[in-house]
Amino acid sequence: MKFSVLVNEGPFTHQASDSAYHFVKAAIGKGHEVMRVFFYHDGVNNGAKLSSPQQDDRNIVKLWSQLGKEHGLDLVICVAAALRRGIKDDVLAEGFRISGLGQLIEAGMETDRLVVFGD
Amino acid sequence: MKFSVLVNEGPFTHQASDSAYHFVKAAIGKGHEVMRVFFYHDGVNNGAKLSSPQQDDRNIVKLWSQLGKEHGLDLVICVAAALRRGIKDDVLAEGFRISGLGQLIEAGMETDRLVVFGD
Amino acid sequence: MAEPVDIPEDDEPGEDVKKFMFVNRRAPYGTIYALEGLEMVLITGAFDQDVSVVFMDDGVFQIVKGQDTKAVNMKNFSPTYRALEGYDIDKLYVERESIEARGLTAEDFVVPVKVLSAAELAGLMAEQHVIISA
Amino acid sequence: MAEPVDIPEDDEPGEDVKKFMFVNRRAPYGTIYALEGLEMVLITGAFDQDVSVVFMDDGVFQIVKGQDTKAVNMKNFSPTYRALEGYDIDKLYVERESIEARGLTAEDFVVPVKVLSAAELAGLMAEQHVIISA
Amino acid sequence: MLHTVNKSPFERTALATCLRYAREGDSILLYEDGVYAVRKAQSTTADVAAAAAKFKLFVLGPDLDARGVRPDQVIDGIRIVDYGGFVDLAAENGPVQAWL
Amino acid sequence: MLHTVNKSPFERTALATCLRYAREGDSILLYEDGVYAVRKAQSTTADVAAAAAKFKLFVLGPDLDARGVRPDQVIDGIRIVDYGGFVDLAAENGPVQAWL
Repeated sequence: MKFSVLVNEGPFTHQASDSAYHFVKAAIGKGHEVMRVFFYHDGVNNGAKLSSPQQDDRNIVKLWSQLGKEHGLDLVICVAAALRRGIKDDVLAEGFRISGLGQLIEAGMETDRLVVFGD
Repeated sequence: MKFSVLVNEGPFTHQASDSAYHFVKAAIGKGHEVMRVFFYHDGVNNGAKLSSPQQDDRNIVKLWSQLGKEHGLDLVICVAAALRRGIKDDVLAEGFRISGLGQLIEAGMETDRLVVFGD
Repeated sequence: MAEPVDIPEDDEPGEDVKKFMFVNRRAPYGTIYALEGLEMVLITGAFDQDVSVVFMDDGVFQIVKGQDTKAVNMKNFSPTYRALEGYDIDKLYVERESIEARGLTAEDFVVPVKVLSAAELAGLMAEQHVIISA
Repeated sequence: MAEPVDIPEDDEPGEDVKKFMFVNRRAPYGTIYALEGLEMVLITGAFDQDVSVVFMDDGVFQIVKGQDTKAVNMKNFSPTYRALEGYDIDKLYVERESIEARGLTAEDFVVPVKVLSAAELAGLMAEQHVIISA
Repeated sequence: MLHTVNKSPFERTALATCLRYAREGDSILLYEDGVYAVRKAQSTTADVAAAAAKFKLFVLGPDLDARGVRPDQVIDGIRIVDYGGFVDLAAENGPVQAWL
Repeated sequence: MLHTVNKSPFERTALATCLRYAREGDSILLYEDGVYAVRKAQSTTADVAAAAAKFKLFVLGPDLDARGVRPDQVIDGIRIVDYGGFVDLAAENGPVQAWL
């Protein structure tokens, strides 16, 4: 089955990004296709490469980058939400790209299930 | 009277930063001293200079910088919370500085009222 | 943002058309979800999908008349809901239970809405392909 | 972070000592407030203030025993509450009404707590110089 | 002391907990989404009117305006203040507890 | 369809609204702070037990563990799943509505 995921909250402040990550990883593990992960609202902060959590905590930004690399995931940061929050190409973590909200609607049109994670 | 303010949420996503800004402005207007504005949790994102909201909306990051400049406000971003969220000196807006949580406790010790704004 | 597309009301949805429902449960201004949620709905207008917008719980406050944001210095986006019709997004629903608890009626809103019960909305919800919560 | 400071229990607070109360009303893990709230409390330990920490509403879940975060891959910070004593922060209060609604007792927590009613805690709260909510 | 509540009474328990902690003579300021609590003729009205009789209740005018709540819809006995009034309340009362 | 709830029933109305919308045959997954709803012997237990009798209720094990909720504290009839089970629920049921 073909999934897409919408992440509405930033890393660390809410568990949404962690839950979405574990969901996507499990979906891939079960042989499903994950067409796109779209980051909206504060979710755009998941693509900020400068994020440096404490040594003994998970680095969810890096985990997304790694998962993206391993499985060719399309990790899309919403441009309008990103501009408000100061996320631009020069602070973008590996594997993420910035694009428009149309990418979310397109994901909804082309996948069997869109699953939303947020606050 | 001597006030300090704690801001727990980032710009735009929650009204906390706007409310705190209006409170601080009103306090100064009434002749009170505002010793420090401390930004914690997602509040550290208020110091991100890359933030570019839409033209027809307020730019709360710039408003803080301006108010800080006009009145010599001490705008302090918590270093631990900032590291998690990728806010470092090179993305810091004018008038903000990065320091430790001790600055919050000190503000509590040295002011008559600490007022908290958050989610 | 897309140009308004002129599709006759009785046009049958084509094969590529999916049912999108946007569920709005949050008050405006206290958080940005309502504003950014509306931006999502507007974009959908460019894709010729079958779009429903539901207001329930505190989400019904997003569309009440008389909002004046001058003193909070925030953008009053309530007039933008009136632009939805230009994008052929005219299925706007309000939950009866939510407006009754808040002492509101269909007259209190800036756009024409259809008032449905939670049970009726649940039926519509089950028919969707995509449900997006802001 | 400061070294634990050894002040006798019966020491009277000096002139520079203010009363700080930290109010914890949020569950752990779903949001970061509990973890970053604890970091605030720990720092206060370095300033020799009169610190109270209150757990009410879902905040009481912060200190329940048996938390195991391996499967969610997050940091289990519940053992850190036990470090508070080393900073001479030993006024930990739990609201009776909150734990009763959740079927919990003082035995369920990772640290020794004093169980007080909301009315008693309200009295303490009114005596504070600074109240910080995370 | 001063209690502040910025959450809707329909969605969160912040106001309910605040009322469990407010003591005689305390002031309570409703602002941001907390202002929805002051409306007449809704399911929460009776509880809030009772609180207004017991404590000093205030509501932030700028947040009322933003949300389209007219002064005539505000429960009797709740006073409307602006940001300056918020500052006065914080200055005049003891510690401030924000029920976030 | 599948409903997901990630909020505590003590603090938010998400679960209450979800139960107003759930229909016969629907599945409901409680995760993140939503898992606090499944505990026995607390003020919310009767309502959730009634929901468990009416709908297919699931709870995410990793979130239970993180929060120190033991399997024996979970109301009878609520099934514990892992992230793979979450994926299966989304795949097997129609659209997914997240009650954020």
